[in-house]
Amino acid sequence: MSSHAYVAEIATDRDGNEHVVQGWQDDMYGAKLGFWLFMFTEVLMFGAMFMTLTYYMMLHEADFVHASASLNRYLGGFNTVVLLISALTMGLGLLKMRHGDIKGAKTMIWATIVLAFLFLGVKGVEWSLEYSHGVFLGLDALQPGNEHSKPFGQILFFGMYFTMTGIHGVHILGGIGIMLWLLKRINSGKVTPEHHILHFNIALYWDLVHLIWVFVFPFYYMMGAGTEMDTATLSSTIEAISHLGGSNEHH
Amino acid sequence: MSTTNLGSYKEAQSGYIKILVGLLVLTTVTFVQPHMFLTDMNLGIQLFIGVVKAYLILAYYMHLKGETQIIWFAGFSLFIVAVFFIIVIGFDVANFQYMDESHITQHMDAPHASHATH
Amino acid sequence: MLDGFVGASAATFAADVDNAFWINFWVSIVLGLSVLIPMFYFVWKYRESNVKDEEIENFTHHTGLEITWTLVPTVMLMVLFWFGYDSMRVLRTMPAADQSITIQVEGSKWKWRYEYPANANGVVHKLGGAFIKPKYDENGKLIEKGTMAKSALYVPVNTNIILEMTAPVDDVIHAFFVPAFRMKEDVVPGRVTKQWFNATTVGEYDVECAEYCGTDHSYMYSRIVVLPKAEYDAWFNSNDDTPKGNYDKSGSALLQQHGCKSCHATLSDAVFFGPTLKTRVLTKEQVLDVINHGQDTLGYAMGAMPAGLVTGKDAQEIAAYVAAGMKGEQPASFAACSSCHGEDGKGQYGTSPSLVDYDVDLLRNVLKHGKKGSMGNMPKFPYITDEDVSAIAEHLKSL
Amino acid sequence: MSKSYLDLDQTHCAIGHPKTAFWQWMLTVDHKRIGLMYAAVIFTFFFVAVATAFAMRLELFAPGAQFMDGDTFNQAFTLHGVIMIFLFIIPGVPAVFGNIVMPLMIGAKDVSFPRLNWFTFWLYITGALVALSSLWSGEGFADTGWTFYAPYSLTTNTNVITTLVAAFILGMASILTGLNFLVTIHRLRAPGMDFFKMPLFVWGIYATAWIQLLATPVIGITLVLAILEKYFGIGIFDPSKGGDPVLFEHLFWIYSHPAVYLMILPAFGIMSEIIPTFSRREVFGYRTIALSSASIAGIGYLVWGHHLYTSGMADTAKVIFSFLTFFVAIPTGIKFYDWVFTMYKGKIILTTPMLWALGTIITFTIGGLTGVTIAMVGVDIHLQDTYYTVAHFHYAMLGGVVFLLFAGLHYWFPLMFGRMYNEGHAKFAFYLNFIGFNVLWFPMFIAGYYGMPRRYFDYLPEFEIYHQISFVGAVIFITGLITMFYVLIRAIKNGEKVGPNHWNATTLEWHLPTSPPPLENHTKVPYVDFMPYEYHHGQPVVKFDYETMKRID
Ligand code: HEA
Ligand code: HEA
Ligand code: HEC
Ligand code: CUA
Ligand SMILES: [Cu+2]
Repeated sequence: MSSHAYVAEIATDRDGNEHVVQGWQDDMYGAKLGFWLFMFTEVLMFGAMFMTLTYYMMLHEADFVHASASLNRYLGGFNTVVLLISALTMGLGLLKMRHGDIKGAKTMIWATIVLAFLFLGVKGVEWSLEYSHGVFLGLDALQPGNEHSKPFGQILFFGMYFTMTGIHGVHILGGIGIMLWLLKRINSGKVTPEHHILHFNIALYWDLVHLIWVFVFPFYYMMGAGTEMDTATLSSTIEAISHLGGSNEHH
Repeated sequence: MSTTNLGSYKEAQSGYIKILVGLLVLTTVTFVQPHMFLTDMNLGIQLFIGVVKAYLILAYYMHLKGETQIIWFAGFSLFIVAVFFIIVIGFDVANFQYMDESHITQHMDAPHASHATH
Repeated sequence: MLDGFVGASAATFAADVDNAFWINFWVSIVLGLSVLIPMFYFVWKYRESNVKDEEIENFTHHTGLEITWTLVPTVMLMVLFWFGYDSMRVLRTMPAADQSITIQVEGSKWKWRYEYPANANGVVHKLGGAFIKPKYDENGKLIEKGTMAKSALYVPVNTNIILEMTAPVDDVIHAFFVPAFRMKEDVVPGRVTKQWFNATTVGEYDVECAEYCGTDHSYMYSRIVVLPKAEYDAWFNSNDDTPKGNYDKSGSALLQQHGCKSCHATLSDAVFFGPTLKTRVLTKEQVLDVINHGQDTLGYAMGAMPAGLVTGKDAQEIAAYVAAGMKGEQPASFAACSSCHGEDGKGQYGTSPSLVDYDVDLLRNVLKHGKKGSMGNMPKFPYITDEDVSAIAEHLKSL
Repeated sequence: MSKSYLDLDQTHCAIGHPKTAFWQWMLTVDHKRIGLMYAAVIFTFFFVAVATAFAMRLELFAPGAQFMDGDTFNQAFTLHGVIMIFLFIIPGVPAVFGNIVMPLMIGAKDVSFPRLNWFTFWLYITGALVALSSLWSGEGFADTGWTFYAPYSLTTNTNVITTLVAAFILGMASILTGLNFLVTIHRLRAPGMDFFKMPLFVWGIYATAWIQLLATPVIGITLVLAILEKYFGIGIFDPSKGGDPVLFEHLFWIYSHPAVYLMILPAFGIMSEIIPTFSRREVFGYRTIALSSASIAGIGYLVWGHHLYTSGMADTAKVIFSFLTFFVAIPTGIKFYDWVFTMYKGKIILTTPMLWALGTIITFTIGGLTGVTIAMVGVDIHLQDTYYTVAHFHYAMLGGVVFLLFAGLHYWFPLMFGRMYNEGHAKFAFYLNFIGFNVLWFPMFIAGYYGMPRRYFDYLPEFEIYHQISFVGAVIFITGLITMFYVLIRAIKNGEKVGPNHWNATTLEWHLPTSPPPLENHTKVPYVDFMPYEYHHGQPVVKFDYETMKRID
């Protein structure tokens, strides 16, 4: 089904006027529309999670602020910037593709992939910091009824935090996967400046992943900023990271 | 889509970079705000900044400007999400019954105290 | 219980609900017929043999008709909404607490418990328990009807009763449904929910669990017994457990009442939801787990059992021995255990547990705190008194 | 002889060009073939679920345990519910007829993403296999009921995770189907066919597709949250960690209520095709039928709380939900009146599909109006989780959706296979089904009002009589179903051969060059400058030359 061979059909009405028939082949706008519709489903998925979060925030506001204040805002902020830049590289890659600069496009995609890995790396550091603070899935702090148990609001906050950043992380991983696939398609000549809908949609996907982060970030990291409980400072962040490699002691 | 006017590469590139700068500035504001101004409506402001950023990304990075049909669809989807929020949060949680007696709404500051027992 | 369609008067608001239902019924009949009568009429009138092709007319719009069948049903529906709302308003508006009796209700897998406010003597009546299932012979013929025995919710007639309901947080959702009173509300772990009633007729009414809750959902019945005021007051201010003769306090009856038997076999080695209580049967894995990791959850005076007393082959041997009910040759390595659990492994004076039988300490602890284990969760029964625990333990020993 | 899509080599494949018929079916991207495969699989599952239902009916024949214990019964109704909902009725009409006839109706050669369609079908099969696999592993199939309420689903030992994963995969398949249809309807309509020239079935599919797209993700993520919670012990819905079980109920019904309209809207679409065809005249109120589909879908998003009247949700919210719920009944009512008035001054031809359609008007009226009963808060507090509700939804789903699915099966049968079944036998099967169905479910309204709770494996002796009548109904119904499928299956091979427009219908799927249709549908794409149901004196107005697809009337 080589789509290049496709020639649109013509339908003739009773007055003899001719109308081009849109076939499913070569329907760039259709492909784009389809992808947007797919992205709505992502928005609804995250929407439902944000709703869960808001629901519990209404019930445990103080705990949420408290828990948020203890997250590592500077790492989160750094990751925001990483994502912002990767959105730019992705966009420039698409621009280059559209203007026929395939080599440049590929470079940009690679740059995006590298940034994506950087994001995941920082996320990993963050999670291990939390682990070393005794706050992680399955650890006592997030289970009820023991001496390390956090209050309900915090258990819920951290539960949702690991869930949502985890699912977001899975999206980043998925993004890396489809970008590698895209590179393969470019190399084999299936994606070309004339025919780059795949590239276009993957760029959209990447922006969506970013878009979700734009809301994840304030909800988790910034809610507790500037309050009395706020303990996150740049210097303590640096200190914590430097400890990470050295020891695994809790607390 | 292949029919859209591409314009010059340079121009488009500088457009992208301008948006990036805008987004970076907004991110900075995010960090400064909690310590500087309107601190008592922190989350609201943060989310507002989020919305502005989202607008920039949608409109420019995701080329939504001028896509009337998709904008309508997107608006519809967001409306649905908003409805869920309004109903669940505004109608149900906001009127939570027997809140004080319920276990799940307890604010347990107690666990810190129970530290001592062990 | 089958307090039928008309004239229900078991509770003050039951008539409102029925009334709303009947209004709905007649409105539905009208609306339904407004569709079905024309349908049947047209099917008959315009049947194939009755219509020539030229007589067919394309009748596609009629503004008047369309407005009618939009507006008239809308109005009718709003009437229905109002009656639905109104009957709900009565049902859900709690009477003032000082003019009512507030009873705590706890629903848990598969029993209902009621706790009354303290009476003049400071006695707090605690009633309720599990439904005793009906018995059938091999042919499915009923031998014995299911019953609540003497445990029920006793209330005075013509009095507002508020039920403050919840379920233990590690339990699941149930619903307290009294068909004769037309009332129901879920009993949600972690939340408190309330409903109220005012029974107008002396009698007995069934309570059913109406939210699916697992194996014995269909046996999670209880009973509301509405008593004349004087009779109720006399009982309430006494120290008796129930107005109708007191509970049987034998171990076997207690096991029945607290619903132990819906999870545990007591006469056979069968494993239902939990292990059999006939003798203490520990699985090899359980024993090994305790040997390897120690244990300190059973509340014995000695405190924790240390981990890793024996290892490797010895541990395997001991585990096999204990799991087999300590019959046969005792392995030499059991010496490591005897110092605490006794030569025969039957424990020592309440300082350490028996590995073959149940004793009071083990029971007390398990009942107070529940038990999370390899099989599932044993719920806690914090309200069972020490006396009752001893009775149960005695009973288990005698099995 | 001309070739039809059923013949060897008459298909495009997702991968390569296989030679054997078997692989040509497995890899096919042709919408008609995919639809047929869905039909085969879906009806297989239907029979599994039906067999479980029958087992439950047998068990309920008398109080006490007959031949299964409580836990098995609990797994049985879960299996029944999960298969009926996720494997049968949600994919049902869209996946079968949405695939087979929707592209034909809008004059398209295929759906917008044929390969995605193929992938979706296999995703559906994967989900189904995952669901069934849990029957034979570990503690067996989930015993939670199809609603998976937390915290029960979080604590039970049965294979809930497998079932949740399966439901998630099936949800993905549903989303992708909806997405494919939305783009198809937006992009591939024949020139000239604007939205208000689309056949009403396409409108039904369109509204449904939006629900598939914008409600399914919510249940998807809810299931994922439950899986994560069960697997990692995260606190989300578990009250011992501060979670709120009522939130789970909200999230579940946010999807599952719109889902019931997702089931019924395409089925209503089938009704809107059959009634004008066999009244031999234009449909009454085309626009109101089309728009009421859209408004049912829209209002359907606002009313999920009517499943939570006794859940412990705030009383204020209960009242608001009750108020909103009544408004779905209005557009539904408009549709019903439109259908009935479509018969006015027509010529009613009582073919088998028409009988099924008319039968459905009766049964769904009962199903819908009893839905209105339980939409009244105060009354539903009494009726929620009783057999009244069970009877309501069987009247709506079985007496509404499934009956219309059967109607569609009879209606499009000659199109799909180019052959006709024996109408006399098929009508006999209809009467058996119709009578059996009503005997089976009507007594349950009464039992429910008297307080027979649902999901009870044993019951008080007072209810015995209702369950026994119901059993008799079930037996009649079985006989009807078996007869119906026997008649149809026999006709696939031996039925009398018929031409492309056996019913003298007007919509585009009947204007095909051959019967059954060829590989790429219409010879040429027609220009559509007419309404879908134009009849004049009982004859279709629009006629085509099937070679050039030019109008010749
Ligand atoms: C195909 C599926 C389907 C459909 C179409 C409907 C349609 C409706 N349903 Fe139903 N429902 C279910 C499937 C469906 N339902 C299921 C599966 C459950 C239970 C799930 C579970 O708990 O497991 C359920 C449960 C359910 C409940 C919760 C009961 C409880 O658990 O306590 C309620 C309450 O309001 C309800 C209401 C309605 C209403 C008002 C409609 C309306 O849309 C009906 C509209 C139709 C009509 C009104 C009839 C036709 C119109 C006329 C004849 C014209 C004249 C009439 C008027 C204008 C009023 N349904
Ligand atoms: C599309 C949806 C659909 C359909 C078509 C049906 C069809 C049927 N259902 Fe279904 N049902 C549900 C969806 C559906 N159901 C759902 C969602 C639930 C809720 C589950 C839950 O609580 O979680 C439910 C619950 C439910 C219950 C309540 C269980 C309970 O609460 O305790 C019962 C009880 O009788 C029942 C029975 C039936 C019967 C007899 C049929 C019949 O109408 C089916 C017709 C078939 C027959 C009567 C038998 C035919 C048999 C054969 C052709 C083969 C026989 C062969 C052998 C036995 C060897 N169903
Ligand atoms: C909801 C079901 C349920 C009920 C009701 C129940 N149990 Fe249990 N019980 C269990 C389960 C499950 C276990 C096993 C826990 C484990 O895996 O270790 C258990 C374990 C026990 C044990 C410990 C067994 C051992 O060898 O360690 C005792 C003793 C016990 N139950 C007694 C009782 C008594 C007495 C009652 C009634 C007052 C009762 N149970 C009611 C489910 C139940
Ligand atoms: Cu308790 Cu059902
Ligand atoms: Cu609903």
